[in-house]
Parts: sequence; structure tokens; C-alpha cells
Amino acid sequence: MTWGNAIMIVIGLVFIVLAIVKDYEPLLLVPIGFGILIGNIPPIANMPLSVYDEGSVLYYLYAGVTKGIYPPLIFLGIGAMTDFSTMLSNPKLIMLGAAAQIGVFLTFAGAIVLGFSLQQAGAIGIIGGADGPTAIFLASMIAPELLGPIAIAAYSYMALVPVIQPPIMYLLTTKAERRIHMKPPRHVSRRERIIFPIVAFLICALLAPGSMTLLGMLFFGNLLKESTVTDRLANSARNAMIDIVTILLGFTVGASTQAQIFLNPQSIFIFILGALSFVVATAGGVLFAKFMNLFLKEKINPLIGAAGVSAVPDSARVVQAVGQKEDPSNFLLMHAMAPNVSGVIGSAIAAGVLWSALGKF
Amino acid sequence: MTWGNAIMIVIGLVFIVLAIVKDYEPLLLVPIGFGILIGNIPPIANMPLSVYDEGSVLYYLYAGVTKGIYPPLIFLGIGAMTDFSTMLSNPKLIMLGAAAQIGVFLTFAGAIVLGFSLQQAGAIGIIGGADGPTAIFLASMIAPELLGPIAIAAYSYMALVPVIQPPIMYLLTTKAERRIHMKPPRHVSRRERIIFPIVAFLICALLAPGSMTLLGMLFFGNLLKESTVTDRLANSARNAMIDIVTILLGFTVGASTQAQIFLNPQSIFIFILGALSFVVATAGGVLFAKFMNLFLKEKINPLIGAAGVSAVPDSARVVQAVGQKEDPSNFLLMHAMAPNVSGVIGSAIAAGVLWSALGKF
Amino acid sequence: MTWGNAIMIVIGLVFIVLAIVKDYEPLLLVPIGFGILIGNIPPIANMPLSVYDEGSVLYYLYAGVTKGIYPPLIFLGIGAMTDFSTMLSNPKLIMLGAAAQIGVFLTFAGAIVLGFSLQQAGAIGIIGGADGPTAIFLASMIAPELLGPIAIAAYSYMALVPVIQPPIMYLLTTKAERRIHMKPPRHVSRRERIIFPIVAFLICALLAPGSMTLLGMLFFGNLLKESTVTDRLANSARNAMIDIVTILLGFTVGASTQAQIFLNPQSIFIFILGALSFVVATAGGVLFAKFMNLFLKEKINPLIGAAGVSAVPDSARVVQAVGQKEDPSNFLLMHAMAPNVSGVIGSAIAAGVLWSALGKF
Amino acid sequence: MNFSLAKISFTNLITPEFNAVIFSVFGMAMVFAGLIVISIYIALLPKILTLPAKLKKKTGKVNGEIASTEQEILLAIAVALHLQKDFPEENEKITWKSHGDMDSPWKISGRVHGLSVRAHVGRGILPSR
Amino acid sequence: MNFSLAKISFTNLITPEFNAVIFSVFGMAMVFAGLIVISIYIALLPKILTLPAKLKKKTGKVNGEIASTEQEILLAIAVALHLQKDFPEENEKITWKSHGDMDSPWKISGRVHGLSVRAHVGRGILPSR
Amino acid sequence: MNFSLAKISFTNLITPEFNAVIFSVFGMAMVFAGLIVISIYIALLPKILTLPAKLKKKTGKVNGEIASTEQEILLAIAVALHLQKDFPEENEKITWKSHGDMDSPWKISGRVHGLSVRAHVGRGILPSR
Ligand code: NA
Ligand code: NA
Ligand code: NA
Repeated sequence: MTWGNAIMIVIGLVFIVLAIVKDYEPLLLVPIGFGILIGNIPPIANMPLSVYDEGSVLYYLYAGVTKGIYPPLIFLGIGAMTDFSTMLSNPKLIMLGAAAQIGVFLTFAGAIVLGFSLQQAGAIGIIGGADGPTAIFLASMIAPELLGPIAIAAYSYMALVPVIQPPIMYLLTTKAERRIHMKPPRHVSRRERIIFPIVAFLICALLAPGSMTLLGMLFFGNLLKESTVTDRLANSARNAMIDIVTILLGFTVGASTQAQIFLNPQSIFIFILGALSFVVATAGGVLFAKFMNLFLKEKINPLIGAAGVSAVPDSARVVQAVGQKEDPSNFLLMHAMAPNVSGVIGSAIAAGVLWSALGKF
Repeated sequence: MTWGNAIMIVIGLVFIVLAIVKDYEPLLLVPIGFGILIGNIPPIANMPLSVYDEGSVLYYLYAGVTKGIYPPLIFLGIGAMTDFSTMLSNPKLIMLGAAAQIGVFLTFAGAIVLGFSLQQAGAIGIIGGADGPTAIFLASMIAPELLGPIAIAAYSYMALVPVIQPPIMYLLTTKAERRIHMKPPRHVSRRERIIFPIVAFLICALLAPGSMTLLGMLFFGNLLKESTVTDRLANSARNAMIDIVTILLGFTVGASTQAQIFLNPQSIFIFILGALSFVVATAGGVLFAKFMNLFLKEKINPLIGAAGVSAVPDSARVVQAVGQKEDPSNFLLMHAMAPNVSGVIGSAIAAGVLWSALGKF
Repeated sequence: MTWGNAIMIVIGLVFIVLAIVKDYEPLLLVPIGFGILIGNIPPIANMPLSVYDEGSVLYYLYAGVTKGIYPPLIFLGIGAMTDFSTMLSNPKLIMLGAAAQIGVFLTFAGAIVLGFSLQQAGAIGIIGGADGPTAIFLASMIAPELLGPIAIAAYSYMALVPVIQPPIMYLLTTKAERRIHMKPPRHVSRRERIIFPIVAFLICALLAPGSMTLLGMLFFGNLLKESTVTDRLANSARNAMIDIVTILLGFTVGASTQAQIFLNPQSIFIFILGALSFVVATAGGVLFAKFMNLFLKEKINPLIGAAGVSAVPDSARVVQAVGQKEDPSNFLLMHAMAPNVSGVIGSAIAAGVLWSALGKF
Repeated sequence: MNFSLAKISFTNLITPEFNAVIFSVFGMAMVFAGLIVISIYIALLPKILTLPAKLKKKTGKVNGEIASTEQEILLAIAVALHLQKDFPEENEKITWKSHGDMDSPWKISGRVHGLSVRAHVGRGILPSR
Repeated sequence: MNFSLAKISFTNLITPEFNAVIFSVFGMAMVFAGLIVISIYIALLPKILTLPAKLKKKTGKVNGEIASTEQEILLAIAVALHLQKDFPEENEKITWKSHGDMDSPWKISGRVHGLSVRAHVGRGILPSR
Repeated sequence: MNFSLAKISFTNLITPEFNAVIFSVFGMAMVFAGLIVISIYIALLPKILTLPAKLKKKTGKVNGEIASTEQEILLAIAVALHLQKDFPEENEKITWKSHGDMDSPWKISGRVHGLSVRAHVGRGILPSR
């Protein structure tokens, strides 16, 4: 057992403790944390045990990650869970989910400056999308050699959203802005909700075909949910299916973090860039909300711009918590869900653009 | 984007609308319809996106279709759902499920006349079995190049059963025949229901070993259900498992309909032959019921012969609706279930026979 | 159809009847029994039907067995079901689960004496672990050519635990011993239950890395359950997931028992050795309990030693039944669960040791 | 993998093959384009959806759906009674679809009836419920 | 794939290698054969199943199952009380099987008891319940 | 596969390459070692777990959690009312997590609140509940 393995095991334990005690993204951190433990048990030479040993059980389960199969399935389940109503009722707020993607492209540029290859830089940049499955999908397609650190960075920062975001939100907003109340969103008809996933898919796929796989599954899952005639399919997709895939994805991503492969200067840079990308994305969302307020009669509470990074639904909760601290009668959760889910779409488009430009075909 | 893609996208939308508005087989048409959309987004050269691009996510998910894995799993779930009681209580009606298979073999002959290869003709013929999974399974085994059009034809016509069947049923029956009441089926003991799937499997598999995979799974699922000691297995098979497989099967079959591959004279012939086969199968069932009535003291309502095509449970519902229109006090649904499920067995045997004679080994 | 196939079909029917009528491990025996039927339908030359025909559906489903994928997934589900409380409340009883593994190593030696290769002997020995998934996993790794008979032997004897164990238990205990009452176990805190799977995993994996795959999954599943923050994952793991895998594993293992491959002197020896191993394991557990009583103030009821073979939860039920026959007021079930689950861990460690020593890398 | 501090440089951003700055701007533009189009579409959707209703009003089409609900209820009662009578133990297991733990005979009879209705009654493209 | 109208011909049906007409007739025969055998078997099954019952009557075997139900209930009560007392929070989580959201301690105790009974009581090949 | 009775011999157990007797003893030792370590660890765990509690007592740390429960309840009521008012039909579908058939708005609001609290309140490594 090397020191590296011991360090990684401690990291795995920290993930599990954070998940259980602090309730930070437990559905992801518990599987990843336990996976880190199993990935850092010192191997026996020539015994097929790790995710990297062809023929081992973990190798086969990890194939869902390396082939990019798990992320679209997770998007299918998320689609079958997501209610796009608030977004439909207030289409202006969608812009905030676009603005937050500045984190992706600035980090991309930063990674290039640091000497990463274009492909690697693209995969690192998408950490700023604050979407675990998107990050894993893009990394598996264009920079599989960085999959482990990118996945861990993406999920760690998603779990740390309640720690990373609030300081930036306070820094960039005035007390008066944080107290802005927003009027309740209008009611959205069933028809609108049914038609939305179909049209939104066509728009995104025609503009950025690279986003087709992820967004296709997301909107397909949502159609299964909203059509109501396929209730039983939506139900299985958002329960048994997504749970099983989440377990396998988290566990094998964790198990891919062998110290020998994981602990190196590259990973450290990826973690620094990842943290940076969350900060930039949050700032981008908040500042764009303030920019929009210059033109709007009904002001937006700029805090909800922070939800544009996605990290569904944690960043929306952070918005709610920060807003309520300033004014206990202010309920921003519903409003924050709009940029939150549009941020998911935004990062998937960004991933599609990066993939089509940088993919090694 | 070619015109072909645009046409296919419109077809996909029509499928979704039919499913949601008309409630035609929504569990199949919604996934297939959305799959058609994703399959006809114009591809980016060299980017692995479609079901035909080795290494793409859809390619891996589509493997369950090309390898013939999804259909038996669906049969497992169907077996765990199906109640063979009415069939057990009235074994005479089983013959109707055999008679309707004339649609399979006449279409087979028709396809040969039209110049299709024997293998292709066999796969086209099985559309007349009115069983999506059976059609996909046989096509993937003996004529994979036609899988897309055959699957779409099979599912389209299954969804259109309420449109295709009634005219034929009216044409071939008199008003008096349509008004025949049948006496309620006798009670079937638990023992009979447990022993049935085992013996029926052995009979079918020994007669037509090619039907072993599909019928093995069907009867295995039914045994899981009827034995009651394996309730939890049957439950997962008929819920989570069949739902997940149905989603993946429908979606990837839909995605295989790229206009470039799909829109050609062959597909049009397949669609014509498919429609024909449903008509012939329906007529076969109805006429055979009338033929049986020549010898029976207790007359059969010949409408239930139409349920012999299978298309479970829609054709049984059509029988019920047509019968009730003639005489509102006539409830044929339960009686129609017997030929309906025996039609499933009949087409699986037909598929087995075609496979063993025509398979390219 | 050869006589061999007919014999195997009868065996399959016996399995199904035992499962349904006698309630012997129905979740395993029904799938295996039906699988035996399908595996012994005489094949058509060159038609890809059986688990051994590359490209057949059963071949792909059987890959989960040959690649060793199903057993860890089953352990994941078992972990998400198992309550280690009684074991935690009475750590002394854990020793009984170790003692019963004598069955594994004596059978291993016996198989070597009979002329089996070391690898084959190891895989045969693990039948004495009384854990189906462990036996299948080790056999698939070190002696895949014996997978069929070993799996069938392991599951048969697990189902026959209520027949095999009681005579040995009576033989090795006095009436007074069988009447020993044990005091109710202490309450175990939630913390203890959360920390246990993590630490137990690290201990086992560092001592015997070969046990990492199985025990990693077992303890991971248990952590998902006990952490409570990942309830929905644990729920899907112990319901939909384990059910689906159980169906596929049982069915394909059954289908691998083609008479041509299965009926030979080797298999007979394996069955004899398997029976022996259960007897030895039971005796080992009971005698070690008596040995421990020499040193303990609070005596253990030696019957619970029999539960150390695992065969969860049947052997614990046998202990309960035998104990209660002697004294109707004696409830040993909870106490027997401790050696029962520790027997699972014990055999996984034994499998890990055998694998690392004997694996053909 | 061959990573070194020496490679760190702002000149990496613009090489003859790839201008990362322009690409990033283009990328952000694509993201905005996609979401703006969706946003516009969402804003317009309610108006588009009310369009056919307005047109319908003009044509003044009347369909027979009003009375059908009561009929459907009567039919459902009949089916339920029939099932109760003839299959006291089995009355919830008619078809594989009904076995999906969610459908009752009521719903099936509704569908059966809907079947006989759906060919005749023109409905809007999407249900208004 | 190389499809052409020129290929359309009824002569395709009968070639030296394959007679599609005869094969189709054979195929239909196989379908009928399978379903007829199943049909006959189903028709005979109830008679076969009542056969052992008739034979049993002749041998006049009496088993001790009558009293066992009451015993089983008492036993179940005892187990339930025991579990309640010693594991107030855990009393539904004895084994992994019981954790499957469907078994109660009652059912387990029933199975445990059934275990002690099943070696002694001869039952029919399949339960009559 | 090439199996024969002639191969049966006790001498198989000890060959120059592999001593099966010693290996078996070693194997049993490993099994015991693993379970003994687990057993010892289990026996010690309760004592280890009460250790921080004892240390805590000495430092006498007081946190603000006492009053927070009441606050949390009030907050939950507020959120629930708000949701009820503005989204009468949708009030259980806020986020994808809440849609998992298990979370109510109450729980979410609890989590939201917990969020604002968790940075400030020192808790033990594992919850004491
Ligand atoms: Na995002
Ligand atoms: Na059919
Ligand atoms: Na064991």
C-alpha cells in the first residue's frame, strides 16, 4: 500500500462522511466514496480486479462509463423527473442558464493556457457546466485519459455548491438586489408541457448535433413523463433505471481513482481549474441577471442567476437559502428552478459544440 | 437536412400525436416516434451519433435489437403479466390463434413473388404475426438489413388495429353472428395455471425448437407469475424490467429509421405487404371461427377470430367494441383473450419454423 | 432427444416442484429448473440457441455468469437487504462463520485427492461455502469448465439445507445443549451500523484482496442501506436490480446444464463432494460452538453453529426449527443470523484466498 | 500525460490551427442561440396553441363528446358487474396491460369505449385537459 | 437491397431449391400441430389432475395437517411477541428475505414452522390451495 | 475433463509445486484472521464511538441547534403555504429530487434550511440520531 492509496482512501472516507453527515449530494458521493476505497486497495499483480484490468468485473461495469452509456441513461431518468413548468412560465430566465456557461469556455481557455491539449481542455472546461453526467460523457468521448479526475472534480464541486456559491453571490449583489421579490409564475398547460420537449429537442439538435445524445435522452424522458400515456415507462425510468445506473456510475468512477493514475500534477490543475470554473459560472449567471435588469421593468432577483450553473437542484436551494436569509418572506426556489434546468440544457449544448469541434474522429 | 429526413421527422411526430391523442399503443409509439426524431437529425460526418455508427451510445443500446436480446426479455415480462385462464378454460378457442397465422405465410409467399430473398420474405411475413417483439427477433436473426422497416411496420399496424380490423370483421360476418353470446368460461384452478406454462413450453419447443427462445421466456415469465412463490421476481419482470427494455427497444428501433436507409421502394413494399398481412390474418381468424361453427353445438362468435392475430390486447378490445356496438349487452373481451394469447404462441411457432428453415447458419 | 436430455428435463421438473410444493429456495430453483428445461431441448444443428452458441441470446445473457458479473450485483442487492445488527451486537458469534469454512478447505483437499486439478478443486471446495453467487463467481474465474455442475450443486444443497443439516445437528449435540437459551442481543446504534460496512470492507480487502469484488459489493450495498441518505438507491438495488439479475442468473445457469456437457462422472463426483462439504461445514460450525463453550461463561447454543455455513437465511431457520422442537419457548432465529451472515463473509474471504493462489492469470 | 510547467503560456490560445478565443466566443454564441430560440418559442407557444381554438370557434364545430361521459360510466358499470359475476377472483387480471398494477376494469372499459368513439369524433391535435 | 420490379414473378415461389408453397403449408401445419397439442393437453388436464385425488381416496391416507394451523398461529404470536420485546425497532428486518418489503415476522414464523412439518406430512405434487 | 479413477490418490495433496494441506491450513487461518479482526473491531467500536462524546463534554461546546427545530417548522409551513397558493396542482414536483416519490415540500424546506445552518453548526462526525 503506497502513501498515495492511503491518501485516496482518506478522501473516499471524507466523501462518505460529507454525504452522510452534511447531506451533500449523497446519491453521488456515497457510491463514489466507496468506489474510491475499492479502487485504492493495493492490487495483487496480474489479478483482474480494477476497472483498468480487462476482464475484471469492474472493467465490464466501468464500460458504461468509458463508452459513454451511463450518462445518457441518467439524462433519460432526469428528464422523466424534471418539471420544466417554471421555465415555461418565465422564458426570460432561460438566458441565465446560457450566461452561466461562460464558466465552461473561460475554463477551456484557461486549460489551454496551462498547456493541456485542446481535447483535454474541452473536457476540463465542461466541469464548469456543473453537470456530472455531461462532464463524464464529454470526457469519455474526447479525453478519456482524464475521465477519473474530471468526474471526481465535477461531482465534488457539485456537492460543494452550498460552500462555493454563497460568497460570490454576496460579493456581486447588493442587499437591495437580494431582497427583490418576484411574482409567482403563471400556470402552464399540459399541452405546453407535452410540446416543449419535442420542439426543444429539435431546436438543440439542429443547432448543435453533438448535444443530441444527451438532450435527446433528457427530452425523451420528459416526454414520457408529460405525455401521461406512458406513465409506467417514465416511472421505471426515474426510479429503478436511474438508481441502478447511478449506483454503477458512481461506484466505478470512484473505483477509477487509483492513486497511481490519479495523484499527479495534472489532477491538481484540473481541481484548481474546476473550482475556478464554478466561481466563474456563478459570477456569470449573477452578473447577467443584473445586466438583464437594466432592460427589464419587472426586476429579476440577481441571486437566481447563480442557479444557472445547474447542479440541479442544489444551486437552486442555495439561492433560496441566501435569499431567505436576507428576507425570510422571500421564496426564490421556484424561480431559481428555471435557470437551473436551462443551465442543464446550456451545458449540454456547450458539450455538443466542444465535441463536434474537438472530437478525434 | 434532406427532404427524406424532414419526412421521417414528420412521421415521428405523427406517431407521437397518435399515441398521445388517440391512445394508440402509446408505450410503443412514443418511444419509436421520439427515436425517429433523433434518428433523422442530419448527422455530422464522422461523429459517432447514430445507431449505425460503431462506438456511439445508440449503437450499444441498439445492440439489444440487433443481437435479438430485447425481444425475449419483453416476452419474459409479458409472460409475467399474462393470464392464460380464459385460454385454459376454453381450449377450442386456441385454434383461432393458429388460423390467423395464415397471414404470416401468405405474406411470406407474397414477398417472394415480389422478388425478396427467402430470408427477407420470412422476416416480412412475420409482420402478420402482429407481435412486435417476434417480428424484431426474427428479422434480427434472418434479415437484419430489413430490421428497421419491419419493426416500424409491425408496430404501426399493431397501433392501427382498431382502424384495420373492424371493416374486415363487418365484411365477413352477418349481424346474427356478431350477436352470438358466449357462456362465461369455467373457473381454472391454480394447479392448472402452474402446470400449463411448463407443458406448453415443452410441446412448442419439441415441435419447433426455433420458437424456444421467445416461448421459453414467455412461459418462464408466466411460471414466475403463477407459481406465486416467485412473486417478487415476476413483479420486477413485469414492471421495471419490461419498462426499461421497452424504452430502449422502441427508442433505438425508431432511431434506426434514418431516411437514407429507410426511404426506398423496399420499405414501401414492406408496408404494403404488412397491411395486407394484417388483413389476411384477421380474415383467417374470422373465417376459421365460422368454419368451426359448422361443427360446434355451442356456437362461437366469429368476431373473436379477429383476436387471433394477437396484437395483445388491442385486437381483443376491438372485438369487444365491435360486438358491443351490435348488442350492448354482449361482453366478448374475456372470450377474445383466448385466441389473442394463443395468437402470440402461434406466431412464435411460425417464427421458429421460418427461422430454422431460412436461417443463415 | 437423448436419454440424458430426458433425465435432465426430469431433474428440472423436480427442481420446480420442490420449489413450489416444498418452498425450497423458490427464487433460485424455479429459474434454474426452467432453465434446465430450455437447456435440454434437443438442439438443431448450427442454430444458435444454447448458452454455448456464440451469438445466441442465451449466450449473451449467460455472459453475466461467465464473466462473473451477476454474482457481485447479487451481493450488492444482498448487502442492501442484510441487517448486520445481531452480528454487531454479539461479535463472539462471528467465529462460528469462520469455523464452518472448514467445509471449503476439506472439500478442496478431497477434490485434489480425487484427481481434480488445483483450480477445479478450489472451485468445488467453495460449494461448502453454501453461497451460490460466491461459488459461481469463483468457478467462473478459476474453473469455468465446471461452472454448470458447481452452480447446480451449490444451489441444490442450499435448497436442501433443511434436509441435510438436522441429522448432523442432532448427532453432534446433546439434548441439554440444544435447550440452551441465549439472552437477547443488545441494541446496536445507527452509527455502528453505518461504520461497520466501511471498516469491515477495508479489513477483508486488505487481508484477502481476492475477496474485494464480492465483499466490496456486499458492504457497499449495506452502506447504501444503513446510511439512510441513499435510501432510494438501496431500495432499487434490493428490489428491481437483484430480482432481474436473479432471474437471468438462475435461468442461464439452468440452461447451461445440457446433458451432453453435464452428465459425466465428474459431475457425479462434484455432487458427492458438494454434499460432503455441507456436512463438514455444518459439523465444523456446531463443534466449534461446543469448543467455544469450554471457555465462555454465557454458553452458546451449539445449534447456531450450523448457521455458520451461511445459506442465508435457510440455515438460520433450520436452527430455529430444531431448537424449538426441543423447547418451544426457545427462539434462536435472531442469534443464528449472526453466524449466518458472518458465514457469507467467511466464504467470500475463502474464495478470495483460493482465487489469488490458484487463479490462472 | 506529458505535462510540464514549461508549457504554460497565453500563446497556446491562438495557434495557426485553432483560435481558442474565437472558438470560445462562438461556443457561447451557440449556447445563447439555442436557449434564445427555445425562449422565443416558449414565449410564442401559448399564442400558437390558442390559435386553433379561435379558428375552431369560427367554424363552430360541435362534437358529441358531451353526452359520452355518462354513457362511458354506464358502460364501465356494466363491465365491472359482468367481471364481478363471472370471475370473482380474477376480475383485475383481464389483459397484460391491466396487470400493470395500475389499470382497473373501469379504465379498460373506458378505453374500450374510447375505441368505438375515437374514429368518429374529431378532437384537437392535443387534448385540452 | 438490389431490389427491382423486374424480379416480381410468381415463378419465384417454386424454385429447384425451395418450394415456398409447400413450405407455407408445412409451416401452417406446424402452427396448428403445436396449438392443437396444447389444446388437447389443456382439455385433458383437469381430468389428469383429479386422478391422484381419486387414487388418494382409495388409500385413505390421513395426515396431521388439520391441527397444525392452530399451532402455527400460536407459534407466530410467540415469535411476534419475542421480536417486539427484544427488537422494538428492528422487528421487521430479520433476514434479507424478510426485508423484501413483503414478508412479516408472521410469515417467517409460518415458514419456520412449515419447515419442521414438511418432512413428515405427505402432500400432493402440487398444492391444492 | 480428462478424468479417470486412476488419478485418485492421497499423494496428490502434496506435490513439489503445491502443498494442499499447508495451503488449506493457511486458508482457514486467513478466514479466521479476517473475521477475528472484524470481531475485535466490533467489540471495540461502541467504546470508540463514545470517546468523542466524552471529549466533547470536557470542551463544553454549546451550539445553536436547540431553537432551530421550531424555526424549521415555521419555515416549512411558510413554504408549504406558498406552494399551495401559487402551484395548487404542482406543489409536489419542485425538483427532480422531490419527484422521487418520497420527498414532500416539507422535507425540501427542511433541507433548504439545513443548508443555511450546516456551515455554522459543528456536529459530530456522524449523526447521533
Ligand atoms: Na450547467
Ligand atoms: Na400473433
Ligand atoms: Na458461507
